[in-house]
Amino acid sequence: MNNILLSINITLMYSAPLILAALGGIISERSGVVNIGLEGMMTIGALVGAVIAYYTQNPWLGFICAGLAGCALAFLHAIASIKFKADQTISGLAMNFIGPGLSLFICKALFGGTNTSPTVTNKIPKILSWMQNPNKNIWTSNLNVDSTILIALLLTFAMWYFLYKTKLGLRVISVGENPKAAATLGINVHKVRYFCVLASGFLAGIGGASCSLAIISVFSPTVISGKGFIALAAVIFGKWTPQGALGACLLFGFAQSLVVLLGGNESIIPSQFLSMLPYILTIIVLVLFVGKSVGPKASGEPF
Amino acid sequence: MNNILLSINITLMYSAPLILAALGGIISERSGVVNIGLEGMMTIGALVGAVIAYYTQNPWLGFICAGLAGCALAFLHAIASIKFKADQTISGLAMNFIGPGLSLFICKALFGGTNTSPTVTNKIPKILSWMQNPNKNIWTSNLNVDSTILIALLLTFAMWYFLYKTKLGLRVISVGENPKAAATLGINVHKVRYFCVLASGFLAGIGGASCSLAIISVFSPTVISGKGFIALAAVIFGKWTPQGALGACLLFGFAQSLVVLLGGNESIIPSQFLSMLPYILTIIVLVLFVGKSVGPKASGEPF
Amino acid sequence: MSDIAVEMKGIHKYFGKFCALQNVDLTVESGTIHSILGENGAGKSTLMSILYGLYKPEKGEIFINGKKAKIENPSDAIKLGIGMVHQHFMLVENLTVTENIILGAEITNKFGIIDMKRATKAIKELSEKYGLYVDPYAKIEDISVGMQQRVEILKTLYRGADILILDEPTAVLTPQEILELIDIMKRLINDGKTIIIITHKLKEIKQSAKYCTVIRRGKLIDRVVVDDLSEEELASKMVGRKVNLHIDKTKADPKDVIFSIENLVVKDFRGLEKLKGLNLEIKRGEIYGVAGVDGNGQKELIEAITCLSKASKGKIKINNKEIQNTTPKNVLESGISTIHEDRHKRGLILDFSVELNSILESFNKPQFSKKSILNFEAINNFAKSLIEKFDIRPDNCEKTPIRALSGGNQQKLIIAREVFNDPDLLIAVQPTRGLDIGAIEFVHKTLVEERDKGKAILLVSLELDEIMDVSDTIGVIYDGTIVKTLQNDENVTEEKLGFWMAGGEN
Amino acid sequence: GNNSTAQSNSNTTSQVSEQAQTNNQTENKKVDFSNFSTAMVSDIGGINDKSFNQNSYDGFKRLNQDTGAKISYKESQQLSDYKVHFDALRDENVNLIWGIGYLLSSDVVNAAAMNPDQLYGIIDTDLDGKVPNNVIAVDFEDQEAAFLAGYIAANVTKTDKVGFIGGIPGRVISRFEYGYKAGVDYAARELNKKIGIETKYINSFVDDSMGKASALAMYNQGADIIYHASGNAGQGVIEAAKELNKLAIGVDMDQSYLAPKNVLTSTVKRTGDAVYDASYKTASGEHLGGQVLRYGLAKHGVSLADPNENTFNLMPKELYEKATKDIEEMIVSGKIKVPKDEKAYEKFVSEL
Ligand SMILES: Nc1ncnc2c1ncn2[C@@H]1O[C@H](COP(=O)(O)OP(=O)(O)OP(=O)(O)O)[C@@H](O)[C@H]1O
Ligand SMILES: Nc1ncnc2c1ncn2[C@@H]1O[C@H](COP(=O)(O)OP(=O)(O)OP(=O)(O)O)[C@@H](O)[C@H]1O
Ligand SMILES: [Mg+2]
Ligand SMILES: [Mg+2]
Repeated sequence: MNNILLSINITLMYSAPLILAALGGIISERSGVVNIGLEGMMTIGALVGAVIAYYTQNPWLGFICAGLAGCALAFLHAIASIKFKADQTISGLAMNFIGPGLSLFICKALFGGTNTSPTVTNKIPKILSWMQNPNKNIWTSNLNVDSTILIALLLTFAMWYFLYKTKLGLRVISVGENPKAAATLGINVHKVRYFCVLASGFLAGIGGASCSLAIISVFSPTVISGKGFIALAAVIFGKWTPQGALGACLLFGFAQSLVVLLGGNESIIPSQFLSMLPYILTIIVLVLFVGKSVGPKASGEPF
Repeated sequence: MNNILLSINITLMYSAPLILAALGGIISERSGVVNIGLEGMMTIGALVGAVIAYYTQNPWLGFICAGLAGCALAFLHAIASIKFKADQTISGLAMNFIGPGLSLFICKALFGGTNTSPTVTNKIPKILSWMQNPNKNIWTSNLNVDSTILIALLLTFAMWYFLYKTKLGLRVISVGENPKAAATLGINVHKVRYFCVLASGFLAGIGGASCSLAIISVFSPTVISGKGFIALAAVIFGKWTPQGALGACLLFGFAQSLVVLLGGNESIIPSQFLSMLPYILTIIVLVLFVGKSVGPKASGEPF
Repeated sequence: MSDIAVEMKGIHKYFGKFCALQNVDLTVESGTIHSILGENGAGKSTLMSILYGLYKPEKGEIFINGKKAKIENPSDAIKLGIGMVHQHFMLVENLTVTENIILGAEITNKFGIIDMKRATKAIKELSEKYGLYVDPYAKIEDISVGMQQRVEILKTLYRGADILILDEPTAVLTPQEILELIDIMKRLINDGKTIIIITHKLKEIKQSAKYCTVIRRGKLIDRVVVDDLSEEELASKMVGRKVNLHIDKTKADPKDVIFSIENLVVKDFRGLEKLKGLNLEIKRGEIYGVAGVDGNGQKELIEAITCLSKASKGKIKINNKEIQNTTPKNVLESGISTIHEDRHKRGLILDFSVELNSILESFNKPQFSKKSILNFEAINNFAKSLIEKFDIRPDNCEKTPIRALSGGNQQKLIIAREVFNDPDLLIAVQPTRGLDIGAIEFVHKTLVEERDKGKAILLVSLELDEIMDVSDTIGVIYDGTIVKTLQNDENVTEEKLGFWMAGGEN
Repeated sequence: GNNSTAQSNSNTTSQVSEQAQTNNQTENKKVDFSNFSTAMVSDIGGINDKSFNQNSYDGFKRLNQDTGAKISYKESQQLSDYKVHFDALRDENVNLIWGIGYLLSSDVVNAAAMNPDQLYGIIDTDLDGKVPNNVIAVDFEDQEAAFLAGYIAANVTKTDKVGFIGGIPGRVISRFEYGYKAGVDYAARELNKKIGIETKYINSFVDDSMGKASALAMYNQGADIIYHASGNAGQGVIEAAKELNKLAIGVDMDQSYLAPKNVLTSTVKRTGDAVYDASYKTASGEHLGGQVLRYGLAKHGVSLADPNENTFNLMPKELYEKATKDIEEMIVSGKIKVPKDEKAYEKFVSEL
């Protein structure tokens, strides 16, 4: 029982940043701009979040600023891929080099040459932080997840509502499916795409900050290490829908929790093997259930 | 003068694995199968190359086996994306997780749990290795590059000739551009794509081996660390042509050599900044000169 | 001349549960042109795809030149001397003409290296023999649609085809190119080839074919000798009821000028002038038809009006309001609705449901969204009303993706949507391209109805018949200007229009 | 404050550690800690990384053999695993939980704050001196071993030019850089000549091509010995030495296996000894929480690699012995104060 709770706790912990970044991936790709640069935007978000929270002692301010930092990087991507119509894959890749490079540079400039930030004392609170001592009780202690997971769940719902129930959402989808048609119908394709790419950067940024302000409480260059790519996989895996990506992220987080719970000295399965489990699981589910891809038609096409 | 030679030496050293992997990317994408999994295929190639060369003392055998190992991983990708029509991006991403995971697993299984292989004593010879002592003279010492660079250059030419002058090359291009059209002319689209993806794995595999058997002479989990992604960028940057990708790889290698030659104690430019130079240079050239992407039309579309 | 080149017997084909072909027979005598006629979605392309090995029938036999044939893939068909020119061209756009033709049957030396010289020579010989002029070195993306079609035909001849299948070859051609194509077909017949042609244009069937097989909803209706029937008789066989090939309409009652273009200049991306000071005026209650050969500025004219491209000079006015160089949205709001030429590219989002497609232009209206939240009930009701009023089939299709509708029904939805906007000016560009006769009748009828309600209508078409049938006023466009404007009455003949369209003076 | 406490303990601990190592033969296993249990959370490399984690776990195993203490470990695959492992260990009734590597420091500190009754240890950082009461911080005087490396390099160089290649610049790598430089300068003064030092940072701990390229450039510019502190990227440095038949000095562990004829020596960090020592003392009832235990040459926390069959072909035996005896003694006794950052280094040079 305790193990089940712990496993839920770990699953949620792992999924929160993935969900946030995946939502970013969804909104960008839904508008027709491939965003491979999630990883880089998450990294800069992780740095800026930690830095601001460290200086101001306000984790929420750090969280928001992380989103803005992600936006800033996304703006570069938007300029390159929307205005200059550069190849979106390569521009996204460039973000993945620039994001971590810049983060490291800023980190060193601020903290006397070290590549990790000082520890943030005021991290993002857990959901049960109003309770006296939630850690005392093994139940509450395991249910006491980061508030970022709550935010991620709320934003998933919001994104679903936005895409399928609002005017702007309809425009986003139509721009991603057939930008020419959208343009003839009076929609400003470039404006919609800029908006979506920036939103994507914001979401990836707070996804990054939820690593450096909730899961751990420092920035270090390896804090993201691949989460952006996993989020990207979740986007595709979830067929470009918020609910699908949520499922994919949770599945992935769950596989990770299995790795952690099964691993250790007495485990019969070698840990390298265990650590491949999430990916193997992912590809199996992919091949078995997902079948043909159904991405936005105009994804990747400049307009 | 000496610096120029050195810069050529470093440029070539950096580019060799990139060129090989980029050629792999080209043949796969030209046939319409996106291969983001280059990184993973390079890693398994680097491992198998080092292992076989270590046990047999024959670096060339290791080199070939590395190619075959890349093939094996590519076969998974081919099955997923051609037979099961899975999303190619996600299947490629999965390769990038499976490749390194599997490599580490094999390495640990073979070498008593360590994650680096023993040093390979017989590495791939340098081009001037027939000379008495090429290192004596600073000229010959700097011109004495790895034979892998020679192989990379030859294969670039071969790929160009293959794509543009041969029957099979014409079929590859047509399958990547318009698989339906090719099919109506009696071309077996699936067969062509299998062939190309396997060839892609082979090239990425030997690209990986050229890291672990020429640049250094051990396998370690970090030996590839991003080269596959840079090769991918070079494919796009070089507009999916062998000669273009060659240019992109050389440009990248050259930028790296600048970083080495400009850095040092007396350098005025901070080293963090210098190390971002190759990526910044690449994206600037991209935005200025390349403009709209011109990838194969059916790239990424299952058939 | 009586031996049989192709015989298909009792063909059944199912797509899932849907029966696309039911017990269809086809007999084609060698050395003849045989036409296949049928509505959109009748199963013509499917039947031909079976003959070419692209689909496998559930039941049925095929005989080629009297011998039972097993055709499992295109290679088998090619070996049996069958060649097919597909409805949507099967060309690799960034390869050259030669490369496209030899693809899959390359001329090589013994090392697999392509011998371009020999290949080019072979193609030149072929193209001279049949008068199919092409530039072997040109890239497909750089040549005209007509030339692309010749490449497609050459592709089949190069493989030694004796039986040629042409699936709607004329849908994308200009009148001139159609005449040339008919010429070429006759030359091929004289050379002993057999041709099966699918077309919706009865005139072409009358001009070229000897026999005609009529299919309706997957069933064989009749096999007739073309010369025995009139166009009207053919049409009613196909649709299953009597159709009017020529629209009944009353004389126009034009009122004040509502839309005008003054001295419009538009440049293309290279900076060349494509419109060179074009003028036109359209009145309420009139259909203004723009006649012209493709490429004389029609595309640029429409894009300039709808603000999809920039006008470098001149004015475009509706209701005395200038709209040039604003936004597509402004154009819409100023009272102009457009039925675009390529419905897949411009008008529809194929994976959206019918109901979403029906409100793409109007989801801003308070009726469909409040505080930027969409009102799905209203949207659904609206789509239902359009489906009913415009007889969009199948019924109750408002939730299905529009991709699944036939071309005719897609077009109906677009027209319904644009008409619903209640515009002052309705622009219709090639509104009947690729549609069957029943659908064409409907489109034309709707245009006239809208005119009678007092709308101005701008009709752009490459089909002279359509222009002469429907319009009240005709403007001939040539080289970027309207060179001639005239009332559409008995004095207007095809010859006269053709003369002006080709740049003749007066 | 912490510093002096750690210092005062120093003599006794080094004896314990050395004793423990020889215990196996002498069979005088008097101690019995079978009620004591300790666990470690490894860094991403895993417990067979041929480096810190493996070294630490070896220390664990020795502890188990010598005392019967219960040992266990958790391997991490990514940063976010640390926290999870600490959470899981909390429920397992372990007396002392170790985090191996400075990357785990914030997780150790957080876990310590959440569980005030649980004792933790962290390897390879002094936590900036802010050590919670239930955490033992173990830090290493890397500069001391680097000094010996510099001393040897200066004595072996034939070109009077040596090099240093660092990974990502930072406080820890600075120790290696300035310790090494000080050693070179010290020897140069002894030899009464000028020896140039080239420095390059490659901004990566993994890019072995960059390591190799930088080394090629340095060797080209006349350096004949390069010391690297650049993680896996250093494999490239050693490869360059091998190809050009020059010399390199390894770091963290004995790297001579990479190129036996070209690795002059290595500076090693004996995390296992430190883990052994601190655990042993805790089990014996000492309270080390809140302290920084500094292991330098003195407590055998860092040292030069033991000589192998090639060592004395590459340098005279006397040199190695002089470095590991005389010089080491001077450092241990405080006669030589090895600098660990730029400021201290400048002071060191000016006082030479
Ligand atoms: N691949 C397919 N899968 C499912 N249904 C199909 C497929 N191809 C065709 N159909 C169905 O078969 C029917 C016949 O299609 P076909 O393309 O043969 O029509 P057609 O007579 O060529 O029409 P058109 O004049 O529009 O070209 C259509 O109603 C369509 O719904
Ligand atoms: N692969 C397919 N899967 C499902 N339905 C298909 C497929 N291909 C064609 N169809 C259906 O077949 C029908 C006929 O399509 P087809 O493309 O032959 O001509 P069309 O849509 O009638 O229009 P047009 O004449 O303008 O090409 C349509 O209902 C279309 O949706
Ligand atoms: Mg059709
Ligand atoms: Mg058809």
